[in-house]
Order: sequence, then C-alpha cells, then structure tokens
Amino acid sequence: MSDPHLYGVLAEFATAEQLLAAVARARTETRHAVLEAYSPVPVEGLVEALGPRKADRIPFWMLLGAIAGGAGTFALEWYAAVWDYPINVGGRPTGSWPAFLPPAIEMAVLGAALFGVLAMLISNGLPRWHHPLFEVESFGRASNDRFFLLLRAIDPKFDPRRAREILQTLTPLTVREVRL
Amino acid sequence: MAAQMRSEAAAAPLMDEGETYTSITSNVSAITLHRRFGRLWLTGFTVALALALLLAFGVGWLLAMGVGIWGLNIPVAWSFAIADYVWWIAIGMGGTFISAALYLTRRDWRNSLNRYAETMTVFAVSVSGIFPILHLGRPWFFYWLFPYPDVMNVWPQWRSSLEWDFFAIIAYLLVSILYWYVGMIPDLATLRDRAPTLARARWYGFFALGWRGEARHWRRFETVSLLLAGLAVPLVFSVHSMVALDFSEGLVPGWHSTIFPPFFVAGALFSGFAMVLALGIPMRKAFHLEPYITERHLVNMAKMLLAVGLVVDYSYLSEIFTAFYSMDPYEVALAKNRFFGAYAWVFWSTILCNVVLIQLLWVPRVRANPRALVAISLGVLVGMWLERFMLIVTTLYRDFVPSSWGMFYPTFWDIAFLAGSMGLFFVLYLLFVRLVPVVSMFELRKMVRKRERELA
Amino acid sequence: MTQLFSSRFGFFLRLGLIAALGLAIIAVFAWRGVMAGPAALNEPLEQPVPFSHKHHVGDDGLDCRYCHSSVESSAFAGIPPLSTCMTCHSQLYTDQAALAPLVRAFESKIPLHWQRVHHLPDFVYFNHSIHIAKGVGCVTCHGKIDTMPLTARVAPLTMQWCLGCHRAPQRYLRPRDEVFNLHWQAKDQLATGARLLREYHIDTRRLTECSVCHR
Amino acid sequence: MSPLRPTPPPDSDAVGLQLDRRDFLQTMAASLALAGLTGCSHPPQEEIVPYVHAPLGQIDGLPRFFATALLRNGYAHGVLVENHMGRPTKIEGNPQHPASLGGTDIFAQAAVLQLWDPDRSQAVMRREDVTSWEAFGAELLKWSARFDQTHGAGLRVLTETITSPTLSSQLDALRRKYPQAHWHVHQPAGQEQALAGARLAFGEPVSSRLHLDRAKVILSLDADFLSDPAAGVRYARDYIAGRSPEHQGNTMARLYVVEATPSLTGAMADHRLPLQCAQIEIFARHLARRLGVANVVEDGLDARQTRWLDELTRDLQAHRGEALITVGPAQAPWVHALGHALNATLGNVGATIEYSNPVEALPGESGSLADLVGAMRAGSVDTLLVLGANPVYDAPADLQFAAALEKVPHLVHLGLYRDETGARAEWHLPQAHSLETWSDALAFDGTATIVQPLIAPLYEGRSAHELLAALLGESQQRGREIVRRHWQERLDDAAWAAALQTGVVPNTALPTRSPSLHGDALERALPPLQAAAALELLLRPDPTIDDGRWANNGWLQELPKPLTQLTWDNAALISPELAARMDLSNGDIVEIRLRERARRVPVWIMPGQAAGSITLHLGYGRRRAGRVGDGRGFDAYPLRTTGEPWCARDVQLAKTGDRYELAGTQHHFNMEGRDLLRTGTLAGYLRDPHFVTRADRYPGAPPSLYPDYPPGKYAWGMSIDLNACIGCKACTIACQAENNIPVVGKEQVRRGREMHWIRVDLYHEGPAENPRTHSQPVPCMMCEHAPCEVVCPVDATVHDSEGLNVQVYNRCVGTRFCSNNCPYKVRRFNFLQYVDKEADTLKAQRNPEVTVRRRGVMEKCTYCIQRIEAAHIEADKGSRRIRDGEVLTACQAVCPTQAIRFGDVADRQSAVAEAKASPRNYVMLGELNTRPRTSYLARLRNPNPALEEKT
Repeated sequence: MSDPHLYGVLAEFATAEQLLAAVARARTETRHAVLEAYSPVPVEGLVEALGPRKADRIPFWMLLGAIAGGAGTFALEWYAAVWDYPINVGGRPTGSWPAFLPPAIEMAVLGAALFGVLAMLISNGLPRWHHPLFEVESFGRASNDRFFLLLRAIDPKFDPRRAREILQTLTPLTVREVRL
Repeated sequence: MAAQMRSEAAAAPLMDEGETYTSITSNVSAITLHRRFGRLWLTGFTVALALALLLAFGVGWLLAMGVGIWGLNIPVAWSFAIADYVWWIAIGMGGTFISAALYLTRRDWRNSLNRYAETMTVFAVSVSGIFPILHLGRPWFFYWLFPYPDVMNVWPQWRSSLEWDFFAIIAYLLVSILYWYVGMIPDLATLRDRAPTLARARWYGFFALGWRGEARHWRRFETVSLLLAGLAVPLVFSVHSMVALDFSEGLVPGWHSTIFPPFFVAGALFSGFAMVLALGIPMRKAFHLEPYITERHLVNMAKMLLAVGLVVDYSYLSEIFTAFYSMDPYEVALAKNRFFGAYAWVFWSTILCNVVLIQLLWVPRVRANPRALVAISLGVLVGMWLERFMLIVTTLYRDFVPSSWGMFYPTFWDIAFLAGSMGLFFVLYLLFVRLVPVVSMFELRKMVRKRERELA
Repeated sequence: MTQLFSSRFGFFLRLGLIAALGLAIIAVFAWRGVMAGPAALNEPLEQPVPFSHKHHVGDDGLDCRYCHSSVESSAFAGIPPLSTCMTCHSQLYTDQAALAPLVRAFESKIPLHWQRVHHLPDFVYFNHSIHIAKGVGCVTCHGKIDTMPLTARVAPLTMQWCLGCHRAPQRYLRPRDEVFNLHWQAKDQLATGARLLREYHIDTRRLTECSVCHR
Repeated sequence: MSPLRPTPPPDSDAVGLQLDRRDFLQTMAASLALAGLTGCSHPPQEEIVPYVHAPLGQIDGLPRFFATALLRNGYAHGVLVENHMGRPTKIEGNPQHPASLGGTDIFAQAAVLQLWDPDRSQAVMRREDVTSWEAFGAELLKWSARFDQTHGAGLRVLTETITSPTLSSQLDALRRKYPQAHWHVHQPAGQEQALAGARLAFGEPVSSRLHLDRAKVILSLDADFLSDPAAGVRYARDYIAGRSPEHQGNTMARLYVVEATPSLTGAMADHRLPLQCAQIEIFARHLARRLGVANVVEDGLDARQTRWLDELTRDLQAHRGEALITVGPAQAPWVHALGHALNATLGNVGATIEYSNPVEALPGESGSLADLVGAMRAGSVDTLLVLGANPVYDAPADLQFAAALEKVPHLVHLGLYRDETGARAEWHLPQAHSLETWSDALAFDGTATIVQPLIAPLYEGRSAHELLAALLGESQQRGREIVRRHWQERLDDAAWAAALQTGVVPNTALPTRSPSLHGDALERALPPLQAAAALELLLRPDPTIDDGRWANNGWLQELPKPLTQLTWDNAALISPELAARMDLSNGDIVEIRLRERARRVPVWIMPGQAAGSITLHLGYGRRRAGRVGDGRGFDAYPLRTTGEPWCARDVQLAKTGDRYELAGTQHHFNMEGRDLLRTGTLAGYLRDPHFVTRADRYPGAPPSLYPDYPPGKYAWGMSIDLNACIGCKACTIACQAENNIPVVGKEQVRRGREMHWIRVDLYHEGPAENPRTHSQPVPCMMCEHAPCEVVCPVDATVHDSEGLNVQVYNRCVGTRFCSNNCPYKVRRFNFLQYVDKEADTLKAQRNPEVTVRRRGVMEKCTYCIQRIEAAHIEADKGSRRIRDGEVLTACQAVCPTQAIRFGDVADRQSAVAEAKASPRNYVMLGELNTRPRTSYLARLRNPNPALEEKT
C-alpha cells in the first residue's frame, strides 16, 4: 500500500523550538522511529529528542589513528635505524629512542586528525552529492534560517496521510512529500 | 589579564542585538556571492601576482643555477630563506591558536575571527613550506627525507632536527587544512543553497559534500571540531618547538640553548597575532564587517598581542643573562657581537620593534584605535623577521674559529624570494576572501541561537 | 532548489580517484625503470663485433683471465687490447665478415668502441681484485657467461643488490680456486661460506659501511 | 703498494709514448663519462675503448709512478708523477732526490694542471697564421745557410737560467758552429746579485750550499731560504730538523731574521727585526765591523737595533762553526760578499755552508739581457731565438725591450704559451711541457736528473733540445736520442734505466771547494753609505704565481698568499705605520711613483712590514697569459729597472681615493685569546713539558653519555706539528690536486666560497709593527662525536668503524646544517656548478679515484680515503695489516717539513701515535667533546733570553 517512490514527508518550521516540539509530538503521536531533523545551527537536545541512537565511535577512531600514526612511525624508525641499516652517526647509539619521539608525536596527531575526519564523514554518510531532499524547493533554507522535520517512508509505522495530518497540526510553514 | 577579558566579554555584546540567522547569512554570503571586485582588491591582487611571478621566476633561476644565487657562504650557510621559513610558519601559529585554543576555552569572540585566521594559517604554512625545500642544494631530492623503501636501502637520519621538522611541517600543514576545511563545510552548504548561478552552486556544492544540517550530523560535526581543536593546540606548540630545535640542536653559541622551544612558541604567537590584526582590520573596513568584528575583538587581540610580546621580551632578557652568567667565552663574545658587532643595527631594530613599540599597547586608547593597531602589528612583523635574521646570521658569521669568520651580504634574489613569498601569500589570501565566507556564518548563528535561549 | 549532481556522480568520482591512484603508482615504477640504467636486464647491447662468450668460454674453454688480465690485480677487470684478439684471429676466421671491424681497427690502429654492459655510477668504486681474492665467483655477478652468445647484464647492480651480499657474504662465497669456475656448486653453501668468512678474514662489519664503496 | 713507490719504467720508449693523443683521449672515454654525480636522468650509455697495443708493464686501472724532474728557475726538483692509464694526474716529491726528499713546493703540484691547461700554445704560428714545424724547418734551412756564411753573426739565443747539461752542451756546439752567435740569459727573479757577490768575495762565481740542520744560530739578512727557488724544500726540511727539541737533545736552532717585508722565513724567526732594504745594508756593515771583518764607517742605529745587534753578535760569536749567515738574492752584491766574509771569520765555511762551482750554466761576458738589448738597438741582431723566456712582459722597464724588438727582423719564440713575447714573434713555436719531454737538469747541489716524458706531447710541442738540434742541423732530432747521446759515455743502458727509475744520476753532486777570500777586493767594493730613503719600493716574485709564469694556473691563483691570504690579485703591502700616516685601509688604491713611471695599485696593510717599505709582487697584470690570468692584478714590471731590480729608493706614494675589491680567504687574524693555536718557548717547555694542556678544562676528553662504539680494525688519525709547519701551503694545493677540488674564481672567493679542504690559518700575535706570525693547517678533525653527522637528515655524513667521518656526496641533499654545526668550519659547499664539465683536458687531469662533486653537494677533507681504501684492498688481499706509513695523505706526502703525520692511532708503534704521545699534543676546542682524531703539537720558539723581555 505504501508508495515505493515516496521518500518521506517534510515539514518546515520557523524556529528551533517549534522543531523540537514537533519532534516530540511526532514521536508520541505516531510512534514514528525514523525521523530526521535539519537545522542551520546545531540545536541542543534535538538529537536526544529524535530518539535512542547508538553512541558515536569518533573518539575511539581518533585514538586508533593516534596509535597507528605514533606507534607505526616509532616502529619504522626503530626498524630502519636499529635493524635494517645500523649506522654510527656522531657516536650516538643506533637506538636513540628519545630522538625517535618527535616524528612519532607529529604522526600521532596527524593520524588522529585524519581518522577523526574520515570517521565523521563516513558515519554521516558524506559525501553525498545527490539526495532526494535537494529536490524540495524550500529545503535550501535549511542552511540559512529554517528548520525541517522529515518522517521517513521506510518507517514501518509510516502512513503518508496520517503523517501529513499530524504534521499539519504542528503549525508548520509548509508540509510536502519528498519523492525519490 | 584573562580575568579582565572575561569581565569585559560579559559587559558589551560581541554582536549587534538586531542580528538574526537571516541577516547574518545574507550579509556574509553576499560578500562572496554578490559583491563586485573593487578597485582596491584588483590593485592589491595585481601587485601580489607580480611579486608571485617574481618568485616563480626566481625558483626557475634557482633550480638552474643553484643556491649560490643567494648570498650564502661558509660560515653563513643559512640566511634569508631560513629566516623567511621561520617567519611564515610562525605567522601560521596565530591562526591555529585563536581558532583552536579559544574554542576550547569557549571564548565566543573568536567566532568572528577564526575563519580568516585559520585561512591565514593554511596559506602561511603552505608558503613557509616552500623555503626548506628550495633551500636544499639539490631540491629535487627533498623526498629523501621521507622514509620510503628505495633501491639504496638507506633511510632518513632520525636524530636530525631537520628530519623532525620535516614531519612537523607535513603534520601541521595537513591538520590545519583539515581543520580549516571541515569547519567550512556548513558554510559551503549555505553558499551552495544561495548561489546565484547553477555553476557556482555546483562549485560550492561539490565542496559542501552534500551537507544538509541533519541533527545527528551536527552532533558528530561538533565532536570532531572539538577534538580537532584539542589536537591542534598541542600540535602547534610541538611544531614550533621543532622549528626551534632546527637551531638549538646545533652546538653553535647562540643556538645551543634550551630556552629556544618556548621562546619560539611565544615568538610565533607574537607574529601570528600581529598578522591577524594586520589582515583583519583592513578587511573589516573593506567588507563592512564592523557588526561582527567589533572594537571588543580588536581590544582583546591587542591585549593578547601585548601579553605574548612581554613573554618574548622576557626570553630576550634571559638569553642575554644566561650568556653572561655562563661566563662561556664564546657565548659572551656572541652577546657582545649582537650588541656592537657588524649586525648590531639588526639587533637594535629588533628591540625597537618587539620591545619598545608594543609598550604602547598598555594605553587603552591605542588598543581601541584600528590604525594604531595596524601600525604596531606591522612593526612587530618586521621586528620578528629581523629577529630571525639576527638569530641565524649573527650566530653563524662569527663562531668558534676566528680565521673562518665572514660576513653575509644579501643578493637581489635573497630579497626577491622574501618579497615573492609575500606576493604568493596575498594572491592566495585575496582569492580566499572572494571565494569563501570570511566570517564563519554557522558559528555566528550559534551565537544568535545562544541569545534566543538566554531570552527564553 | 534542484539536484546539482546526478545520482551517479559520487560513484564516478570515486572511480576516478582510484584510477588516478593507480596511475600514480604505475608512474613511480616507470620512473624507477628509467633510472635503472641504460641497458635493460638480460638484453644484449649492440657491439662493434658480435663477440660471443659462449663460443670463447663455453666452447673453446678460454680462462677469464686470458682476456680480463687485470681482474686479480686491479679494480678494472681489463678489456683486452686488440693485439690479444689478433693472437688467434690473425690466423683464425680472418675472412669472417663479422671480424672485419676488428681487423680494420687493428690495422688502422683506431681502437674499437665496445658498449659497456655492466655500468656503475661514478660515485661507486667497485674493485674486482678484492672480490676475487675473497672468493666471490665471476658467475655470482655476471651469470652463466659461458652460455651467452651475446653478453648481457644479469644483475640489477643496485645498491640494494650489492648489500644483499655485503650483508651476508656467506651465502655467496666460494673457495678461491673455484672463483673462475662457472659451474661450481657448494654442497652446503652456508657452512662453506661461514668457514671461508673466517679463513679469508672478511670483516663483515665494514662491508656495509659507506666508505667501502663511496669515495 | 705504497702510493709513492716508483714502478720500474719499462723499455723507456713505452712510457705512455705509444699512445698518440687521439687514442689517448679515446682511452679516457670510459673514465671520462664518469665525471660528476648523476643527475635526474638515467646514466648515459658508456663505452670502453681498449688499447690497440697495451703499453708494456701497465695494469689497467692501477696508477703507476715515474721519476722525473720539474724545473724552477732552471733548477731540478725531483718528483714522482702518478700516471693513470697514460694520464699524469698527480705529482709527488721524489724521496731520493736531494732537493725534494719526498716533499715538493706549490709549483710542482700545480705543474700537472699546467700540463693540461687548455690555453697552452697548440700550433706553430707565423705571425697570425697557423702553420707547421715543417714550414719552420724549411725557413730554418734558409737561415742556417746564411749563418754558415756569416758564422752566425746576428744570431742570438735568449734562454732562462739553464742547468741542463745537454742543453748547455748544445749551446756550446752552437757557439762552436757559429762563433759569431751569442747566448744571453734572462731570469726575472734570478741569482745575479748572489753570483756577483761571490765574484766580489772570491774573484770567481761559486754556488753556496747551506746546511741549516747543522746550524745552531742562523742569521738571515733578507734571505727567505724557506722559499728559495732552487732548494727551498730541502732547506725547510733541514731547518726544521734543527728545530725539533725531541730529536735534538732538547735544543733548538735559533733564527734571527732581518728583513724589510714579512716572509715565510721571517714568520719562523725567534727574533725578527724589520728594517728597510737600505738599512739592512747598514746593519750588515755594523755586524761586519763588530766581527772585525771589514772596517767600515760607523753610522747610527737606534738603541733598540743596537741592542739587538749586540745580543746577536754575542750569540754568533758563542757559536763559531755552528752559526750561519745567509743573504737574500735582493741584497747588493757587496752584502753577499760581506756575508761570505762573515761566515769565513765565524768558521762556518765547510760546516754550515759549503761552496761549489756554479750549478747553473753561465753565458759568460756580455751574456745579460741588457747586452742583448744593446745589440738589438745597434741593429746587430738579425735572428733572435727566445727559448721559454718572456722578456716582452718581464724585462726591466728601462730596457724598453719591446721597442728594441722593432729592429729585429726575425724573432723566434719557443714557449708553453703564446704569451706577450710569442705574440710579437715572427715565429711562435709551441714548447713541450716538462712532463712531455726528454731532458735533464741539475739540483741545487749539482745532482743530475734525467727528465723523462709521462705522455706524448698533447699538442705540437717540441723541446728546446729538439729546436737547437734542428738549428745545428743534426740528423737525430728526437728528444730521447739527444739526451741519451749526451749521457752515452756517462751511463750504460743499465745505469740509464736505473737513473730513470730512481730519478737521480748517482754521484753527480758537484764537489765542494773552499775558495779563498779577496779581502781587499771586498774593502774596495764597499760603496759609500747611502742613507735609507723615506720610502722604498721592494719588488719580489709573487708567492704563488712567481714572476708571472704561473699566471694562467687557477690552482695557484686561488691559493691564498701565505702571509696575506689574498687570492687572484697582488697588492702593495704597506706597514701599519704608513697606513696610519696616510690614512689608508685595505683596498684603497694608491699611486706609486718612481721618477717618471707610476702605477696605481690597491694597498694591503701588512703587519711586520718595515715602516718605510712598500712591497709589490711581480707577475700580475699579464696581457697574454690565457683565459685565467689575463688582466688579473697589477703589473709591477714597469717600476723595475736594471739598476734597481729589487729595491727602488725614494719612491712617492699618493692616495687616489679610489677603491679596489681584493679577495681574501681570511679576514680576521687575531685569535681573540682563544687557545686554538698554542705556542710556548723552549725554556718554558723544558720547565713544564705539559704546559700546553695545563689550562684545559678537561684532562683528555670530557665524559660522554654514550657508550663508545667497538673499535674497528684501524683507528685513523692525524697529528700536525705546528712547530714544523712553515705555512707554505703546499698541503692545500696538493690536496686540491689529489681530490679534484674545483677552482671557484675571484668573485666566489670574495663571497667566502673557496673550496680548499685543508686551509692554513694565519694568526698574528703582539704589536702590529712586528708581530709573531703563526700558521695552522686545518683539515677535517674527523671528530669521533661528529656534530655534523647528528644534524644531517639523510645520513649523508656518517662514521665508519675506523673513525673516518665520511661524506657521501651522492646522498647529500645540501641542507648545509653540517657546515653550520662544524666548530672548525672545514666543510665546503658547491653553491654553484664549480667543476668545469666541458674542457676535456681538465677532465683528463682529474683523479679517477675521487668522485667529482656537482652543484648542491657538501664536501670536505676525507683523509684521502681513496688512498686508505687502495691500501686496505692491497692489504686485505694478502690478509695482512696495513703497514705504518703505507698510507700517506696528499698533504702529508707533500709537506716539505713532514709536519703532518697520519696513520693508525691505535697502533702504539705508529708514527702518529708516537707524535700524539708527545706532551705538546692537544686538540682544538676539546671542551666541546667532539673528540677530534686530528690533533696538533704546540709550536715552540727559542728566543734569546737577553732579547726576549724587550721585544
């Protein structure tokens, strides 16, 4: 019965407060689980309002990056200077570990940064240059001064008509269907 | 001083009450999207481009002839190019510090400065990176500093501070680019959505990576920004310690000193802040950014400039003190040389710019006067370059063995490369102010949002 | 607002990036190939006279030192003067067309220009005599020369390759009197090598030092 | 094989002679293609070009050494020439030759570059047209036909000083054949005055031979015997032998020097008295009077000088028979005569000085250049044969030689270069280089050496022998036959071969004799006293380009003048007093006026210069020297006259206000109280042998954080004895020749970019009017804790197990941090492409055992690693140890006084270990804990206690 070409129903709001309220209502009234909220600024509490989600792994990935960069570099230095081609440089020991630290530190930082950004983009599903929402006329203001709530069609409890009715009650500026 | 700042921050608002999401968005993005190229911009760009071309030609000549086109010799085997390198990379530090350290300490006033400060960082670091490579006798082999499996089975020499610095520069450049770019994504999305033509929409849209401002995306975005800021701060400190070690690893009197790393960090902040002021104030005027970059911003910057300036002056003092306290004949001879030697004028000019001049900043009226601030900042920038020249040349030209003492005289190309590097920097910077928002829109919006909540 | 990019865009972009990466890697290897040297591995060079080691060594069984007379005493193994060739070829195959350039050169006293097969950069100072003295066989570097109708290089002659032996000579050493024997095989190379290492007083520590090959 | 053992020459015709030049250049192809580090493209395809017939006895790839002699002012300096595949590349002294004993002077080192100089004359020229020897031969036939009628009237031969027996016998033959022909000798910096002095004293010319090793007290009257053209190298060795307390039972010879302008000898003096040239004559008379030789009028010396004189006299009298008085070539004949008389009265003759018949061939009456010019003016010269000399450039100005040439129909010039004279000649004939010709020559003591060629003439050069043979119309005109025939009765084939191999003809030294003094003649000869003029001009041969003959030699031009460190130029040396008086500073141009002639030259303030003396060196301002030498510096010959060749009285000096940029390699001559170069007195040393290291902060080396690396098979180290170093800079140029060190040119030197791997530092100590001068050779210190290595990011400079601080050129990317971090500043950088990549002959000169460095690469002293490795390979082949002295570094081998010792410091028996064991041993900047392998032995002086406190 659900329309395969329907991506979801999108409601546009003027303020963050209205959006927050709408999110709350939508979840209580429809038991809707798959909602998405778009805003020009991060809105505190919005994520929690949208429902339970599994924690972000970004800090973990950055730690991993740091270890990979740092330990990796140090290991490489040790291998090169002690195992592969030991050379007497200025009478210093071949394994001059204090001198090996600086590059390791720099690479640790670099590794962490790279992993962090990648983790952020990937878990955000970015880059994604083509998206159904970009079809929507007014969605352009999501990056300016408008707030949007999207009820996704893939939600088992999704029913286009009902969704529209409820959203209408939330004093949105507009409500429209988003098609694939 | 920090306490004082906080109190003032509470007092006057950092942004006009009337500002809204819409106004911010349209005002700032208009600069990029709708503003015409002014005559000022065009002349500036032409000059910068000319200098950049001079640099390009110089590079060609250098590769054809060798570093001998500079005034280098034995004993003074380093000079302008290295001074330029240190000067530029130090300028970069100001940007990172303002945008990262102040972000961690939740200083909202940095929100109007961080974008162009970070940009300045990225370009300054890129420009600085040119010099260590060109400065090599055989620049085309610079990649030998990078550990890769080669048919010679030889590796870099990890004990050399130059090797450390090589990694430091790479890390610093990449991280600051990441930090800068990631922080720009939401604004790029804004430009994408407001672009007048399809072409420009695509252009910005490509770099916006399809940012839509979904709540969970914002959350992760914020997390990464915070953590990157947390990384950037120790990174810049380490980077400038490496730069310092490029010298202090040597045993030459005047270089062989443990004070160098903190000394260089302070110096870097000093010139960095100066550059932020010197760039920001004219830009603020040209683009009518007064609503966002208010007098308070300038005052705060001025105070920070004074603060680090005093730290720098302190390290001058302690250097001189330790020289005489050590009673090491070579150290003492060097110190005397700086005061009265052939390059004494460099030392005294440095003192004039970096010690005397900044004392004006104690005066509130001066702190509040944009023109004065620009003048002082330029003075500091000159002073910091001279300081690097002094550190390098007056150290090398007379070291241990009097028979090998010798003077350094710059050639045309020494000066051309310095001027050219400025040209290149300004070409990039002027393009930037035309292509991306010079003030971070979404961070200003956050301030509006904050106010809304305070009212609610 | 409208879609700025087709739904395929992302896919093709990623494809492009991967392709670029691949190209870069190929470029690097190509460049290394170019740097490797003028003559490719196992490919004979065009010589003024099609000299065959196979014939002279393999069939006639000439000793290496008959022509490469300074190999035991000098860095340079020695390329024979034309008079050496003429000791035989004033009688043998005098009418052969292939030998014409040789005879002409000998009579006109204008020497032949042989193309160098084994080339080392000028900053590398290889010395034949010490290698011979320490039991490194000809075949170890020059390959089965006695089977080559035209001479070709069989080893890359890179520093890495040199180090391969300098780091573990025992894997290649042979008794001095087998040095010129192209067919000698050790029963147990490692054991023999280790023994010879001691007998010939080879200072392995020094072998990997820059000063041994670079002046 | 020791690099210095001469290999027996095969049947001497085969000495590289089978190679005609074309083959030879082709033979080089293989090694030539190797020049320079590879750049960014793949290495070029190389060719190997074997011989058609191999030269006998040659082993491809191994250097060979041949004994021969090089000439300086006609005197033989025995050398061994290193020969790579038929290319002479390096010159070493011949240990068996009396004038060398293994060392050489700077000129011998530079000779190999002269051989390969692309500017050398390459073809027979008639006026401006290239022609051939055949054409000249035809012309010669016509002339000799004419001479046969006229008995040679109108034929004149002009040569430089000649010692060659073959050549002088040829000249005799010529005079026998053409009684009317005349032979003249012209040597710009010759020994005329000394010979004239001998004539005065003994009524006949004799050569004197000094035995400095036997003298305890030496007085030099303006005599720079350490740089004597004939025997300087040998004299230096002898002098130092007498100055080594360790080997002289804790005694040292004492040297007094009276001179007008500082010289190497003056710098070695225990007591040096700067006096104007004219005052030296007065001083000599006073000494003569005190020692009762000649009764001369008294004339005032000032108190200090008198005191000096008194103490000197006392010292001389106390050492009868072991004193020595030597007089310089610039002094008037009668001063020489006085010297002979003084030596006689002190009983030195036969002990510290000996006499023999003149070594050089004398042209006899009216054989001077002046006589020749007279004849030319008179129009009685119709054909002038100039062999090697260059009178148009270096004849005294008052002769106006060039003008006189107008009257000479046929001028024939045989010369290495088509120089000023060659350009004026009707016929210019390319002369073969000493390394290309057969000849013979005598050493200062008359010992004969057969000069043999190392290579066939590169160009169409021929020797004077061959030219004279042609003139004599002899059938055999090949150099070898001519020389061989001359020695026919003296040497059978075996002896000939032996003479060629050893480089000396045994027992040919001239017998010593004791000529009797003509005292009264001396009295009569003494001219009335002339008061010293306010200002006098001294003309001296240049320290590095001599009388101008070396002007086109880049090595010598760039070799810093020992006492000024100037390169590429000459300057008028003036005393600090004069400079102060006339407010002159270095580089100010002054006008020196001598009667009607004047020259504008820059000045250089010379500490120790006699107040009223201006020194100007001859040899610069060449007009036809070649691309290197043309227009360099300032020609001094216009100020030279036959009457006053060395010392012109009453000259005027005027400041012009113009300036000139001089290029020096050292700008600061004050040690600033740093203990880099340590000195002491003999007395102090005997009192406290360890005085040298008393003040050191750490006995031995400071402690280290790091464990030492296990010792290698050898521990290479060097010891430099500052007490033996005379600062002649032979080490610098020998190193340049051995290690392919490029010449950078004046502009680069001015920028401070000279490339010498071993420099000789110069420090003045004490009052500027008469300071003590010290020289210190500084090669790489080979620090065990090398600061340069730690800061190199690519392992381009690292240590090997035998303690060498190796520089791997091909790995160097050129950060130059190593140089900044080198406390001794011994590293040199190729700021530009300094090595000539074009000139083929220059490539041919280079040492194939040493990498040629390209632009952008750091380089430095390697302890001649190529020689170490060669010895290593030879020793390792036999599984034996390298013997002490088997490796000689280039600087060590050339050093006339053996001041440099090199070897295995771990081996207690080695010479270097023995030297380092001396209490005089110390290292430079030891407190930096760089642990140098190069150490120094402190310098000692042996002052006269009576004079010490007051000087």
